[in-house]
Amino acid sequence: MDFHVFDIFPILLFFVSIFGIIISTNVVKTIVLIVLMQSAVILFWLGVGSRFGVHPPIFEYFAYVADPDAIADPLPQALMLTAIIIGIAVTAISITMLNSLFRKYRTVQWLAMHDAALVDEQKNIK
Amino acid sequence: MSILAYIVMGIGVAFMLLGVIGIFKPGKDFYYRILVACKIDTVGLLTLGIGLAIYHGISFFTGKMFLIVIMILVLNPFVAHIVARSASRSGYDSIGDSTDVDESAGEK
Amino acid sequence: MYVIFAIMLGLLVPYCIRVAVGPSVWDRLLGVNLISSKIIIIIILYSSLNDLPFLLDFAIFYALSGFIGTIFIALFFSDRDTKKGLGDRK
Amino acid sequence: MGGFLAELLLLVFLVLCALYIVFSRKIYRVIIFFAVFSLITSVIYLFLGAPDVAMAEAGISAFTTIFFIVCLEKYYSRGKDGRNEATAPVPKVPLRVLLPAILFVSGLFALFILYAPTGYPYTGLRDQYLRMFMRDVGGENAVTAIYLGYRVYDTLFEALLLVTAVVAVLHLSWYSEAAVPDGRHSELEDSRMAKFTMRIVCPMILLFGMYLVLNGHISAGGGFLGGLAFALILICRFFVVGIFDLPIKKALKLEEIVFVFIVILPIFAIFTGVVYHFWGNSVLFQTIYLIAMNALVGLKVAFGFFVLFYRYVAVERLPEEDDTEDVKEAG
Repeated sequence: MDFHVFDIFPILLFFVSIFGIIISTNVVKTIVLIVLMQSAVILFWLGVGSRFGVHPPIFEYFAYVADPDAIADPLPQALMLTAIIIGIAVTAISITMLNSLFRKYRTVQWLAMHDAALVDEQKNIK
Repeated sequence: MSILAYIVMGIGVAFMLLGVIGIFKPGKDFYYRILVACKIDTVGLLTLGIGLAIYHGISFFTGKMFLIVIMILVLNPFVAHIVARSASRSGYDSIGDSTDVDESAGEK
Repeated sequence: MYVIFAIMLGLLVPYCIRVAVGPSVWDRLLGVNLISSKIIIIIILYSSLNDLPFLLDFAIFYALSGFIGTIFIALFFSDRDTKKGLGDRK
Repeated sequence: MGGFLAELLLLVFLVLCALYIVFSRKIYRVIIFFAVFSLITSVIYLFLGAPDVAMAEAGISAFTTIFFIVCLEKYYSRGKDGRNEATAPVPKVPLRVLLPAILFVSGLFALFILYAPTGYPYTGLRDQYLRMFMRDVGGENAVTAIYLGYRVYDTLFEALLLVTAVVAVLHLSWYSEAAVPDGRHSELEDSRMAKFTMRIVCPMILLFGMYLVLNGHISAGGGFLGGLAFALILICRFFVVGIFDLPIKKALKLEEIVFVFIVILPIFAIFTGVVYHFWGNSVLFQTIYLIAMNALVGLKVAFGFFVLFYRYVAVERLPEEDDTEDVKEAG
């Protein structure tokens, strides 16, 4: 079958997440959608040239496979393994920064935070 | 032997399909749903595991799979217990009416 | 065996509907629990079909890590009015 | 054909979950659907022949869900003037703004679809790695061979990034001294069922984590996943034991020490070539190197997630609106 779903759906997921980031009003939702974007990228890299039911790159299971296209590519897998761990580090730092913001402004809505920041600025000017 | 395995696995699948009726039966409350769904789910998984064990005979696969089945046998009722306990502690005891605790949970 | 695999994949649909429409948050958690146990069965069947027994490691890891998130959400919603934090019960 | 349908079903699930998340108005629904999203994603990774990535996603998703739900727990009722902060109203954007935005995004999407690679981009690296990794690095798992052998710089910088993240979290977050007496206990502390279950599950997780670390170079698994399993034990401990004064600073110190060892070991083993000069491609040495690196990475990830989890869930409390002054800076 020529139609390859992994060319289309991860990109669709990525743009749905971007659309969500544009219209989201809550900071937590924004962080969740950033994690979704990262998942879409990982899915894209794992899905390039791969298909359902390929053999994992472990010697015991690909040693007797004749067709080299039936073995998964190990390089994107290793890269994505590190990308996932980096992703949770980024998430943790984002949530910590959100807590600091909440402690200062007592809100997690983007617009209310913007208004509070404007009020602070005017106080400083006076 | 494999016919017997398929029969046992079919029984497990039948249990799970009955569980779907359980969680969508109208006019029932949450406690009914969690009682039916989690019991039938656990039993269905156990039966499916037995069927797969008969299918594969005594092998590495069967031993490892029984480890998983035992773990699910411990963990699945535990999660159901925690969820039901959480609902009960929050005072969610509406029977069939449309008291939406969901909406008020985040309000306070 | 393929038929059972397909049925298990199809069973994800009603459970996802239960998660989406469930009138209370605990219905949603019930749906999450059911989805995670179905996915464990899907992994077992997949490894049985393709003759890859080491994938059962993944099933074990999945079973051990999947329940923790559900329990945390349940704890967050339990006893909502009388306490302030996750563990602040007097 | 059947595999194609299964893929299609799961991917459609993913997109529907993402749409639900985008248009949902309550944050806890977003988090529950995020949990479902992670569950389905890890299965798709498995079907694509990537068991290591799938396991990492399954373990990480538990942590991410916990972080989000604890973050929600911190602010849900503490907004200014008792406002409910757990909502995310979808804004009413006027059509003259929305239409160009949608057109722009769909144009980008079309461009991506048009220029995305439609076949396998052959570089020769895959065959090279698959043919040579057992001689060059050792082990039987090509993924482990790549991230501990061919591309060990990636692992080093990723470990550095995790240390940086933990230090940043420790020094950016706050805790109030009054909130950490021994009076805080877990919700499930008086539940005998929780105690019984954890008594069965915790040794199993420990054993399984050791199995993953020691077996990581032969089968799927490795340092990251073993470390995640070790960190899951600490969460299970949180369920039943409650929280007391935990040595978070000592864990951070230990993590830094382990990180130094992670840097030193490849320098001696790979970069300088000393070992290769004396022993050649000896299988014994290669196996020792892989197991040692896996164990070190596992310990480091376990300490890192220990600090992150207890920092968020146990210690950090945002103060009430009045007692802002009581808060001490961590450090």
